[in-house]
Amino acid sequence: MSGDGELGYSKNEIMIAASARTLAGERICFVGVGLPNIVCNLAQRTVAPDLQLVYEAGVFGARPARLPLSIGDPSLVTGSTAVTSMFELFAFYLQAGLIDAAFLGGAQIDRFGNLNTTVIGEYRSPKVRLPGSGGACEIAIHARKVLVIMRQAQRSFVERLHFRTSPGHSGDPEHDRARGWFGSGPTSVVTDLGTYGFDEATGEMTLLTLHPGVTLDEVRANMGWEPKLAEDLGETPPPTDEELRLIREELDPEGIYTR
Amino acid sequence: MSGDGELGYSKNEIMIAASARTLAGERICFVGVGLPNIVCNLAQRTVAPDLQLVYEAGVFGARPARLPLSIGDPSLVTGSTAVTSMFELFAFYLQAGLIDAAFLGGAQIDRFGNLNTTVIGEYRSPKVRLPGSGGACEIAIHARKVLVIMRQAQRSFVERLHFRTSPGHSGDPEHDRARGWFGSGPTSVVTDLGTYGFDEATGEMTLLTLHPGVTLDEVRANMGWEPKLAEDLGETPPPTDEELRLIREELDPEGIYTR
Amino acid sequence: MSKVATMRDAVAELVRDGDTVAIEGFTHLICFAAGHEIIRQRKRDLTLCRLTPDVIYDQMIGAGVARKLVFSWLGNPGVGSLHAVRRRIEHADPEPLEIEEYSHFGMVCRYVAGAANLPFFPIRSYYESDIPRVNPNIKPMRSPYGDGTEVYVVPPLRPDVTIVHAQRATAEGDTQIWGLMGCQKEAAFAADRVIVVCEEIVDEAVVRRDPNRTVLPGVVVDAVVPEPFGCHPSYAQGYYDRDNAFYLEWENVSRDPEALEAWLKEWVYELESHAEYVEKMGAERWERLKPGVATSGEVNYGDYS
Amino acid sequence: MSKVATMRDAVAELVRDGDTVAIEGFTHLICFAAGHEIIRQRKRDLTLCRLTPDVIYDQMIGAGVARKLVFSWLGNPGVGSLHAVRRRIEHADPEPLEIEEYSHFGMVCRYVAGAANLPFFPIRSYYESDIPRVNPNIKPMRSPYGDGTEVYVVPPLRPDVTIVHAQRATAEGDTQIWGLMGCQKEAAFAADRVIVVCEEIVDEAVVRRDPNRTVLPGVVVDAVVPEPFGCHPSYAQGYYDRDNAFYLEWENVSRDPEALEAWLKEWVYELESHAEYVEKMGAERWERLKPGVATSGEVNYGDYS
Repeated sequence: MSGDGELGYSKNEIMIAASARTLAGERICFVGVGLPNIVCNLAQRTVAPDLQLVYEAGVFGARPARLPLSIGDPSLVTGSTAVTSMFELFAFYLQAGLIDAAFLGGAQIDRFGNLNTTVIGEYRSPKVRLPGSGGACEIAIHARKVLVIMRQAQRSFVERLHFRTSPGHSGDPEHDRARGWFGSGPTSVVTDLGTYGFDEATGEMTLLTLHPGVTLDEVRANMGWEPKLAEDLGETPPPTDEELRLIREELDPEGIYTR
Repeated sequence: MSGDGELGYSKNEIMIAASARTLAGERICFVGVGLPNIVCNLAQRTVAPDLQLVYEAGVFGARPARLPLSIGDPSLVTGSTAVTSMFELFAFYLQAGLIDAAFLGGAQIDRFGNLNTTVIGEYRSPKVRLPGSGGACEIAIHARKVLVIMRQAQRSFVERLHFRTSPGHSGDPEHDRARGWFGSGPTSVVTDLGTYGFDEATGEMTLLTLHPGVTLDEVRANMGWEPKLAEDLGETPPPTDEELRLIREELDPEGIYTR
Repeated sequence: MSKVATMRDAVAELVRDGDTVAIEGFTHLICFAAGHEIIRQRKRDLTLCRLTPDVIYDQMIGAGVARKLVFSWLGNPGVGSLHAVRRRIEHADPEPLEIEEYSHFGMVCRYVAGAANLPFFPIRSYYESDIPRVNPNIKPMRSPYGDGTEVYVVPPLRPDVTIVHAQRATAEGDTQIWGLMGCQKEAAFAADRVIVVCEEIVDEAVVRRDPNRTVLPGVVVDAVVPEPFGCHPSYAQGYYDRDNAFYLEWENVSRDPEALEAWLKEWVYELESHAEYVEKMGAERWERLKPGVATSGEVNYGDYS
Repeated sequence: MSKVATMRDAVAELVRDGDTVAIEGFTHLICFAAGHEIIRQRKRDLTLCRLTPDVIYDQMIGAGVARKLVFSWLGNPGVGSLHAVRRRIEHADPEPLEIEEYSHFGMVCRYVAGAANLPFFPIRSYYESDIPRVNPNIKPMRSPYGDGTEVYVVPPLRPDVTIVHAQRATAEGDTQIWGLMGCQKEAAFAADRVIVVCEEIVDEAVVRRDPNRTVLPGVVVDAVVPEPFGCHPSYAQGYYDRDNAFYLEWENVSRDPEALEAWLKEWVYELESHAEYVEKMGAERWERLKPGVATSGEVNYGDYS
């Protein structure tokens, strides 16, 4: 298994496990494509057995019998509680504030959790054209908690986004409260190096834990600004045997996302 | 059978038969409660076998196995082509211009086909509180042809409505064309005394035929303005034996609407 | 967590004096049983919302539970008037009734706006009608795009409580309806609290076999009340027919305040529950209203495990 | 009147150079067969609309049928990029591609506005995002009601042609879908012309047994094309699975213009029809993609004759 090393798990595996734990106690989660898909399915099998999985494709209460390889996989539909049109899902569920938590990622994030999934370079003459918003812009505004999962690097944790696809915190908490959105902005960022929260007073991303074996220097070397540190900076608990078993045997037996 | 007299049919029966014939060749008809219900079901069995019956309750392509006694009768649903939410029926079918013809009636009509189904007297201190618009206001605006069916009397065919619930012609055809509505205003009025069309140049209601045995004086005695007459004023063909058989044996065997 | 409750408990806990209440269902699935319980518990000062206030709202308004009515078509469908409502509007008898009226599509769009958390909803209606003149909540608005099309907008309607009736629901509130859908889904999503009344409580597996039939997930439902025949004299597709005779008879009851009071006494106040109403109506009536069988056929969702 | 047509005839007659074309279906029921026929007939200057331009639009845009793309998420879902599309956007290679982009909900609301004949549709999104800055069609609007809430509005989208795939349809075009509904209904009602492609043509009686499953009545449909496996490598719930291997393999095809050209030659230009594509893919593949049985169960609509 690549990236496994002496720790017994890969970088993606600790990201998945740490993210899944942030869902403890949540009820209704909007699931994204890729890693978040595995994270939510893991959480449903561990810390949040009552978690209702909602997919923007129009599925509520999915109980996929296999790892869904797309957010519209047929296994999400068979055995689910409800299938809705996308209009209803976005209007009556998301825009109406029913979604407790949602995952987002991006090519770039700034220190206030604003995300770029649109373009690297200039919009009209892009260096790299990224997928665009999808539902991210409305998820960022309406989901009560936004959980970010992405790999960390100088080019992705940036001082200035090339494009703001989805709004995070503004840096002015008073302004943020006056927005009147259901969304409170990103509450958690999990990377391959550590986990972050956001400072309540300033809305700034704050390093909470380092993954086992990761140094603060590695973190600094992989982000575009000097990170704010939690006073009680700790270590991320490694994935448990049960988490690893679920990931490897049930959720992603072919290792498509996790190796 | 009351109202039958020597003619062999009731006033409602000739209204129903004459109205049904106005649907010849129409494809998609919005059906209202009461008499229009029977009219449309008769037309489907006679002059318009391909007529799709649409009910505002959310039914498209109804094939009722009995006379539906309400516009939401369960027999409208069983065996129909499609059931939709009311939002979709009003938005995607009616407001989008898919409805060819629709029936309206009212407590008052004026010479330009404007209708009052809201109130007799002052709105805030009514003499008689009527049902209100229901879907009539949007039907009047969007259905390509509006067919009116109502009994004629001084108090119902009035010079001035107490309340305009549903717009008809304005009296200024240039204004009417500039509205940009799918609806062209009422195209036909069938009463217990005769049938009317609307003058293309002025939008004014015009008497086309008198029912057998009805005189022009009776018509004049039962409307609030001097009626405009068609140059070739004729007589309404009486209900055929087959029309009467369908009405009496299949559509309204208990005579609820037709006697 | 089961949300199953008796009608008495659901109404006692979730419907409060002064609330804005919507009992929706367009001709189909009108929950008379809930209306009767609201009367029985003598709720007061309600604002009642419904596209078509029909016999159930005549009963409720006649019984004095409401101070205001929000609606689009007021009548006993296919029969005539709601005389108790008319007495209050025409003669303030026994007291005034405030009204706020729209068209059907206007009411539907108000629920959609409420369900979708929109501050207004655009509609192509009301042109050259007197309705906006008597209801200033219906406002004209110009499209910001080139052609400057004029529409009207209506405000969101967000009931404190919406009550819907369904053929079946799970104990958790996952709700399935077939036949006419009206605007129950929109009215329920728009509400702060939702009571689902149903003909049958079914196992979760029944719902999960056909998720496309689900109109409400349990997460928006506060109470699930099993109440067979709870829509009488309205109907539940596939379960019982509309009782047209009742609608016809209502005309005479409604016309006479004393007859109305006597009806309420006999059929609501002196009964403890809808189950007693069902028993009192008699088995013969339910037999008469029972439809034949016309099944939907099955589709295959596919097993993708 | 039957509207059954071959894909060749339907596309030849109903898709015209310069048209605005939407092939909708969100991960489910994406009609690849129609896209291939549009490529095969060398249509040009299309404006292609779709929430998620995925592999089919990469194929179409790589083949040169389009001059503009209207979308909300551009990628090979779960895999990576659409390289043919990116080459045109990033390097105008071999020619520029105009783009107009929204969010998912913005695109959905554009179809709803198109279907409902509304001049604009309000949406609570785009706040503090750069998207409206690069798309002036997304405009701010203030609610006319008291609190002055700000929303954005999007304009209606009215395709010249919408193509949807369904599990089954009648020869007249009455169309039923189960599983994910996406925004096919809205996109079809919004369009001037509609092509329904289906796995099976069924008798009218099948549709009329379960009218709540109908998404489109034949009256809005111009052609009905029976085309089994017409969604491959996408899927049809209950009929065949998503072919993930194909999506993964596409990454390498799409990266290399010559490989893409070779793929189009082998799988589109040199075949006469989708039936040949199905045969060429081989029976083993279809066997592998076949799901097990998970039936919906039946409901009773009731016989009210």
